[in-house]
Amino acid sequence: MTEFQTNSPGDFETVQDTVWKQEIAFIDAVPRWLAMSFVFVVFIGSWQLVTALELVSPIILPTPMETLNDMIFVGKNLLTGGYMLGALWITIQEVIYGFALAIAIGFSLGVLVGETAFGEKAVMPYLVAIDTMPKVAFAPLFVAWLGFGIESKVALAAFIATFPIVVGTAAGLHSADENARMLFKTMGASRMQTLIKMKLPTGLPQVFTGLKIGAVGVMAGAITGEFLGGGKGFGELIRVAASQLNTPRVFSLILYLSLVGLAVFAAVSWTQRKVVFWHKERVGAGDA
Amino acid sequence: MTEFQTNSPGDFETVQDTVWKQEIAFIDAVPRWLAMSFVFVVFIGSWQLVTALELVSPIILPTPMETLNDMIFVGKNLLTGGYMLGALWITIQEVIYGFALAIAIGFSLGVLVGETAFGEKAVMPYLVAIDTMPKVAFAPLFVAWLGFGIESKVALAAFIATFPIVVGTAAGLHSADENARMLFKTMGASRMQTLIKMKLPTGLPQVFTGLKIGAVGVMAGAITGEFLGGGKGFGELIRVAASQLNTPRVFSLILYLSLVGLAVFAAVSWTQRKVVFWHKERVGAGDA
Amino acid sequence: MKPAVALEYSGAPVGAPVYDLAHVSKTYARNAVVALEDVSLTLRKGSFTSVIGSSGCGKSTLLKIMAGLIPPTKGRVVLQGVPVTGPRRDIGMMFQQATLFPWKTAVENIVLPIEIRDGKAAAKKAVEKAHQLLDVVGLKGFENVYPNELSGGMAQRASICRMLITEPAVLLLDEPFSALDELSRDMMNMELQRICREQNATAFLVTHSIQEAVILSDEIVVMKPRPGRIAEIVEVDLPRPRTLDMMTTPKFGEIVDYIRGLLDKGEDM
Amino acid sequence: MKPAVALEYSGAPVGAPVYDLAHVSKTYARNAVVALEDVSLTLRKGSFTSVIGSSGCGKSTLLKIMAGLIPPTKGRVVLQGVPVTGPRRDIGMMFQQATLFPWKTAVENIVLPIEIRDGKAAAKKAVEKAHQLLDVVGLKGFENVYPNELSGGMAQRASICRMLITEPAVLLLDEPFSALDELSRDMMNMELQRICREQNATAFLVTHSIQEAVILSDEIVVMKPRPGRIAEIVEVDLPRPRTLDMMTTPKFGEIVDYIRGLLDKGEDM
Amino acid sequence: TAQDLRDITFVQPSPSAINSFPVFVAIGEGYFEEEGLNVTVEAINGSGAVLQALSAGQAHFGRPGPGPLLAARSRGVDAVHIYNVAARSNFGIAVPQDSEIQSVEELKGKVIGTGTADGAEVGFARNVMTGANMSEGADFEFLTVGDGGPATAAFMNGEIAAYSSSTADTAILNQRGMAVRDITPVEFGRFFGNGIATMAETIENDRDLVEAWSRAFAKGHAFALDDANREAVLAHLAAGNPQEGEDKEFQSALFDAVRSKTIPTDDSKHLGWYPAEVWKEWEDALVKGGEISGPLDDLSAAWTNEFAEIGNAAVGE
Ligand SMILES: Nc1ncnc2c1ncn2[C@@H]1O[C@H](COP(=O)(O)OP(=O)(O)OP(=O)(O)O)[C@@H](O)[C@H]1O
Ligand SMILES: Nc1ncnc2c1ncn2[C@@H]1O[C@H](COP(=O)(O)OP(=O)(O)OP(=O)(O)O)[C@@H](O)[C@H]1O
Ligand SMILES: [Mg+2]
Ligand SMILES: [Mg+2]
Repeated sequence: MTEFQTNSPGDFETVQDTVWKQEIAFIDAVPRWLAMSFVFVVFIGSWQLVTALELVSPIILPTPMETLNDMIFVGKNLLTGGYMLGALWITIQEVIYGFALAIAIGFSLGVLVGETAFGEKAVMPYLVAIDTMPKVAFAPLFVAWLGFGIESKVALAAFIATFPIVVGTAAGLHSADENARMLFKTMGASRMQTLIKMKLPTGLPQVFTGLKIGAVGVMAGAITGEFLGGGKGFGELIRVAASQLNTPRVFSLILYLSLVGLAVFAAVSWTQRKVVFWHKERVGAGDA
Repeated sequence: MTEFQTNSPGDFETVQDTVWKQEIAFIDAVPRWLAMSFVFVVFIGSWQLVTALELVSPIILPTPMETLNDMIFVGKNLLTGGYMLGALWITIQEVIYGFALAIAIGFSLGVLVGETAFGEKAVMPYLVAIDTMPKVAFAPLFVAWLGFGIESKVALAAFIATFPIVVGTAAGLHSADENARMLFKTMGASRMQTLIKMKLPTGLPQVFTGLKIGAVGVMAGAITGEFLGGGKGFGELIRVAASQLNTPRVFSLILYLSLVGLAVFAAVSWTQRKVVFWHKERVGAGDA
Repeated sequence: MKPAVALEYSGAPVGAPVYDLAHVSKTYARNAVVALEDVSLTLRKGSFTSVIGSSGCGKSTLLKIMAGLIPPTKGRVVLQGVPVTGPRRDIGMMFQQATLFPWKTAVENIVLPIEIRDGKAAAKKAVEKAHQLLDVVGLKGFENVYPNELSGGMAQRASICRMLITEPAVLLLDEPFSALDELSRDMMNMELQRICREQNATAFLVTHSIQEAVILSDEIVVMKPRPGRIAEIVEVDLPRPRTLDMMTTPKFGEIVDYIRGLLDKGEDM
Repeated sequence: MKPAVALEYSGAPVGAPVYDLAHVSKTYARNAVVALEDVSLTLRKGSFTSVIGSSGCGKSTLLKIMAGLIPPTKGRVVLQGVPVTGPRRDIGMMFQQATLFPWKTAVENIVLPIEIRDGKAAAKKAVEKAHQLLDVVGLKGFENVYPNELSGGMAQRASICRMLITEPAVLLLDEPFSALDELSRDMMNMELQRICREQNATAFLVTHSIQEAVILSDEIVVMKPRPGRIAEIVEVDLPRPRTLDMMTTPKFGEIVDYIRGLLDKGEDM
Repeated sequence: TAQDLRDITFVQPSPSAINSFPVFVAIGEGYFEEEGLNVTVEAINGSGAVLQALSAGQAHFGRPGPGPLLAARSRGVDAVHIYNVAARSNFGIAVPQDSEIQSVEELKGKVIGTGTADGAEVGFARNVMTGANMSEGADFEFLTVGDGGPATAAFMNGEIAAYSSSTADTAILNQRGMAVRDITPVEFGRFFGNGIATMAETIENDRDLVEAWSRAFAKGHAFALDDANREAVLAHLAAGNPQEGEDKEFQSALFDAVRSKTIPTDDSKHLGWYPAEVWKEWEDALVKGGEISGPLDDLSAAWTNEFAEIGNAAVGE
C-alpha cells in the first residue's frame, strides 16, 4: 500500500490558497532569446575554436569574423538593391513556386496513395523509386524541356519537396480512428466527403509534418537546380564563390539563404498553428 | 424525414443469408501486380513515346530499349561480381551506416525538440537553418575531417536523412492526448517514463513518417556525397557515365540504385507494420 | 424461450416490420470470439425496442451489424425490405463513444450530417434547428464551444443532437445516456419518446438501465453473454405515451423485477 | 446549506482528515466558464464519499483539481497534510474516459502503474495479481486481448483493475461503472467496498447513480450546476458493511428520494 | 613488397581517368611502385574541391586549374603547381558543327554557355573574348549551363550560340552525336589548363616524395605519348576506370583529344614545363574577372618547373 507522507494533518488550517502553477522544468523555462543565444554562442564558439586552432584550412571553413564581414558586405549589396538582390529574388521565386507546385502535386499524390489501394500498391513504389534517384539525372531533362529560366529550377525544387508531402499526407489519411470512420459511414458520407471532412482534418498534423520537411527540401531543391542547370539565382553566386574558393562568401551567402529557409519553415509552422488549432502542440512537462 | 426505400417488406422471407463483404471500390480491388504493371506500362509507354517522337535528344533521355540493354549489361556485371558489384556494395554500406546514424541522431534531436521547450525554441531553428543550406558547402568539411573513405559519405547521407526524422519524432511526441497525459501524471510517471512509455508509442506513426522520408533521403545523401567527395561507390559510376553523356548507362545505374532505395523504404514500412501493429493502416473504402 | 406470459399484455407494436433479423451470428475473426449467436428479431414501424444484457454480450456488435457497419458471419438482416449489405442513410446511429470532431464547434458537429447529406447551404439553414436541439438537451449557451471544452455528459448530449438532426426513420442508440445524471436522463428519455412518436420513428436502444428500458420500450430484448444470444424478448404493456410517474406504478416495478430476474439468471447461463 | 437532519444519523466516518478542500474555485481561462465555486470538503481516512450532480456541474473538474492535475483558480487543497500542487503518487485515479493503451494487452495495461512505480521486474511479478483482478471484474479469459477487441464496458473494467493494482490509499473515481449493466455494477460496487475496507482506503466517487452513491458512501456531496457548487452534503447512516439487499430497505429508499429531491431542486437553482 | 609502399592520394577534379592519364599509366606501368609509392586516385567535384582536399591534408597531389590555384593562393593557401599537364589549355570555345559562326568575333551579341565543374573555363573564355576586343555584358553574355546534358539541351534549344568547356567535354559531345567545332584561335592554347599541384609544405618537408612522384608521373606521361604504347595505355586507363574503358572507340577518341593538349606549345621545352609569362597573363585575367582581388604578392611562388625537370630527367633513363 502506498505510504503516506508523514506531515500531520491540520497544520495547514491557516493556509489560504494552494493555487499552483504547472511546474516547469528548468530546461523549458529558459526564455527563447536566452536559449537561442546560448546555442548561438556555443555554435559560434566552436566554430571560432575550430578555425582559431587551425584545425581546418581557411579555404574550407572561414572564421566567423570573416564570414560576418562578408555578410555585412552582402547585406549592403542586398539592401542597396545590388546584383545579389536580383539573384536572391530569383531564388525566392523558385522556392515559392516550387513549394506551391510541390504542395499541389504532393498533396494530390498523397491523397491517391493514402486513399486508394491502387495508389498505395502501384503508385507509391514508383514514387519511392523515383525519389531515391539522384536528381542530377533529371536536371538535363528539366533543362531540355523547361530551359534555363526559373522553370527548370522550380521543377527540380518541387520534385524534391513533393515526396515528404506525399508520405505525410498518406500517413495522415490513415490516422482517423474506427469510431470516426463508422460515424461517417452511418451518415451516408461519400468517399470524397469522408476524405475531405474527416480523414483530412484528422490527418492534418501528419500533413504538416510532410509540409515542414518539404519546406526545407524545396530550398535544397532550388539550389541544386541552380547548381546543375545554371541560371542567375543565389545558387549561382554560391557556385561561383565556391569555384573561386571564396569561402567567406560561400558561407555568408548560404547563411542568408538559410534565413529564407527559416522564413518558409516558419510560415508553415504558423499556418499549422492556425489551421490545426485544436491540436495543441504541447512541449515539456509543463502541459496542463 | 428520410424517405424509405419502397420495396415492400416480407419479400425477403426466403432469403437465407445477407452475409456481405465490405464493398471494395474498383480502384482498390485491382490486384497489386496488375496495378503495378499498369503504371509500369503507362510509364514506359510515355517514355517510349517521348523518345520515339524525338522530343528530346538521346544524350538527354535514352530510349527504354537502350536502357534495358544497358541494364542487362550492368546486371551481368553485378551478377558476375564485376567492378560494379564492388561499387554497389560500397554505396549500400554508406546507405546502411548513414541511415543508422541518421536514426540515432535524428531520433535524439527529435526527442530534444519535441520534448523540451529548449529544443523547440532554440535548437529547431538552427536545425532548420542548417538543413536548408546547400550540402555542397559542407562536403569539403566532411572530406577534410573524414577523408575520402565511406565515412564522409556516411556523414553526408546521415546529414540529409536526419532532418525528416527530427521533424517526425518531434511531431509524434506532440500527438498524445490529454487523457493519456493525465493518466501518466496520476501514476506518478517521471518525465522520462512518460516519454518512453506513452508519448513515443503514441507518436510512432509520425516517427515512421519521418523515417520513411529519411530512408529516401539517405540514398540521395550517399550519392551526393559520392559526387562531391569522391570514393568508389555507385555514385562515382553514375558521375563517370554522366560526364561522358552515356545516358543509357546513367539511367540503368540509377534504376538499379532505386531498387536499393525501394528495399530500404520497404524495410522501414515492414518494420512499421510490425511495430505499430495496433494502428492498422487502412486504405480505401473497404475498411471495416 | 419463455414468453413474458407473467405479464398482462396489451398494446404490442402494430406497424409493418421495419427491421428483420434472422439467425444472425458474428464471430470476430481476429480472436475467434463468438460475439453473437443466432439472433432473430423483428422491429415494427414506430416501435421502441431496448436491448439489455451484461457488458460484453454483443450489444454493440448487434447494432453495428444492423447498421451495416460490419457484416454478420451468418444470418439475414433486412431493413425496409432491402437486405442490409452496407451502411444505410435511413438509419441514425449513436455510438457508445461520443465522437465529436475537435475542429468543429458543438453546432458545427451537430449539423454535420446535414452538411454531408444536403451540402453546406442546407447545413447553414439547419443551424437554427441545432440550436433548438441543444436547448432541448440542456446545452444552451454551449453552441459555439469546441468539444474539448465540454464535459463527458455534455459531449454525449451533443452527439444525440447530431443523430437527431436528420430526423432518421430508424434510430440505433448505443448507451446514449450513460454519462447523464438521472434527472437529465429522465428528461432525455421523455424527449426521445416525444421525438420518436412525432416522427413515427423506429428505435432500437442499448442500455444498462432496466428502468430506462422499461419506460421507453414496447419490447425489451434481454441478452445473455458468451456467446451473445437472446434470452428472452419481454413485451412492455404500459400505455403510451409513457410518463415519468409510471415508474412508481407497481406494474413498472414488476416488469423491472422480471427483467432483473432474467439478467440474474443470464449470469449463470 | 441544509444539513441532512431529516435522516437519523449514526456512523459518520471517524478517521483523521485525509483530504481537505477549502473554498476551491475553478474558472477555465479559455472560455471563462466557472466550473467550480467555493467548494469546501473534508474527507476522512477510510471514508467513502460520492459526488452527484447534473452533467457539466464540475465533478470531473473537482476530481482533477484534487488529483493535482489542474490547479484551482482559488482555494486550498491539502492531502495528507501536504498541499496539493501537482500530481501525487498516493492517489489512484480513474478517468471518465477509459484510456487503455492500444499497444498493450489488457494485463500489460493493468500492470503499467507498477511498471512505472517499481520497474519491469515488479510489473512481471504483478501479472499474477492482475489476473486475479481481471477475474474479479469478470474479464477472465481476456488477459491477453488488445483494447480494441474489448467492448466499452470491458475496457472500463480493465481501467478499474489498473487503478486498483497499486492499492492506492486514496481512490478518485470518475463514473467508473457508467458502462456496466446493473448486475455487474452491483457486483463491482461490493468489490470496491471490500477493497476499500481491506486497505482502509479513502474513496471519492463521481457517479450519476443515486443508488450506487447511497449503497457505497458515508457521505454524498450533492452539487448544483452553473457555477458548480455544493448544494448539500448528505450523510448516509446505513451500517457497514453494506450489502445489496440493503437497497430494498425503506431507509435506503428514503435517502435516495431525499437526494433525488435535492437534485430536482438543483435544476432550478 | 606492397607493405613497404607509401600510400599516396591523388585527387582529380572530374571522374574521368583519361583526364589524368599520366597517373594511371604510371600506376599501370609500376612507375610509382618503383618509387615506393602506392597511389590512390579520388575524383571529386572541381578544382576548388581539389585544392580544399590538398589544403586539408587529405590528398598529397591534385590536378587543379591555374585559376582556382591562384584564387587559393590569394586566400593564403600555399599550393604550388609542379607539372603543367594541359600545356596547351584544356579549354575551348565550341559551336555546333553546322553553325554559321566561324570565329570568336562572330559571337558578338550572342550567349556563351559555360560549364559548372571548375570555373576555369569562364576565365579562359573571358581571355579569349577580351582578345577579340569584346567585353561581357556589352558584347556578349555568359550563361551557366552546366556540363554534359544541360549543355546539350542549351544548344538544342538555341539558348546558347557557343559553349566554353573543356577539351574532353567537346570530344564527348562529338562522340555522342552532338557535333561541335572548336573555334578558339590557336594562340590561346598558351593559356595552359590543369596541372599537378601540391602544398608548398609538402615540397619543403617531404621533398623526396615530390621528386619521386614527379619522376613516376613524367615517365607515365612520356610512355603515354608514345603511340607504340597505345594499347597498353588504354588498358591501364580501363583498369583505372573500367566503365570508361568499356567503349573502346569512345575511350580512344577521348584519349586522343586529351593527350594532344598535354604537349608543350614550345617544343623546345620539356614535358610539364610552365611559361612564366602566361602565369602573368592568367593573373591579369583573373584580376580583371574579379576572381582574385588583386595581383598576388609573389606570383612566381605559384609554380615551379624544378620537379618537372627532375621528372623529365628520369624519362631519359
Ligand atoms: N478543458 C476545459 N476547458 C474549458 N472548459 C471546460 C473544460 N473542461 C470542462 N469545462 C467546462 O467546465 C464545466 C464542468 O465540466 P466537468 O467536466 O467538470 O463536468 P462534469 O460534472 O464532470 O460533467 P459530466 O457529468 O458531464 O462529466 C462544464 O461547463 C465544461 O463545459
Ligand atoms: N473489434 C473487435 N475485435 C475482436 N473482438 C471484439 C471486437 N469488438 C468486440 N469484440 C468482442 O465481442 C464481444 C462483444 O462485444 P460488444 O462490444 O458487442 O459488447 P457489448 O455488449 O456492447 O458490451 P458493453 O456493454 O460493454 O459495451 C466481446 O467479447 C468483445 O471482446
Ligand atoms: Mg457496447
Ligand atoms: Mg465528468
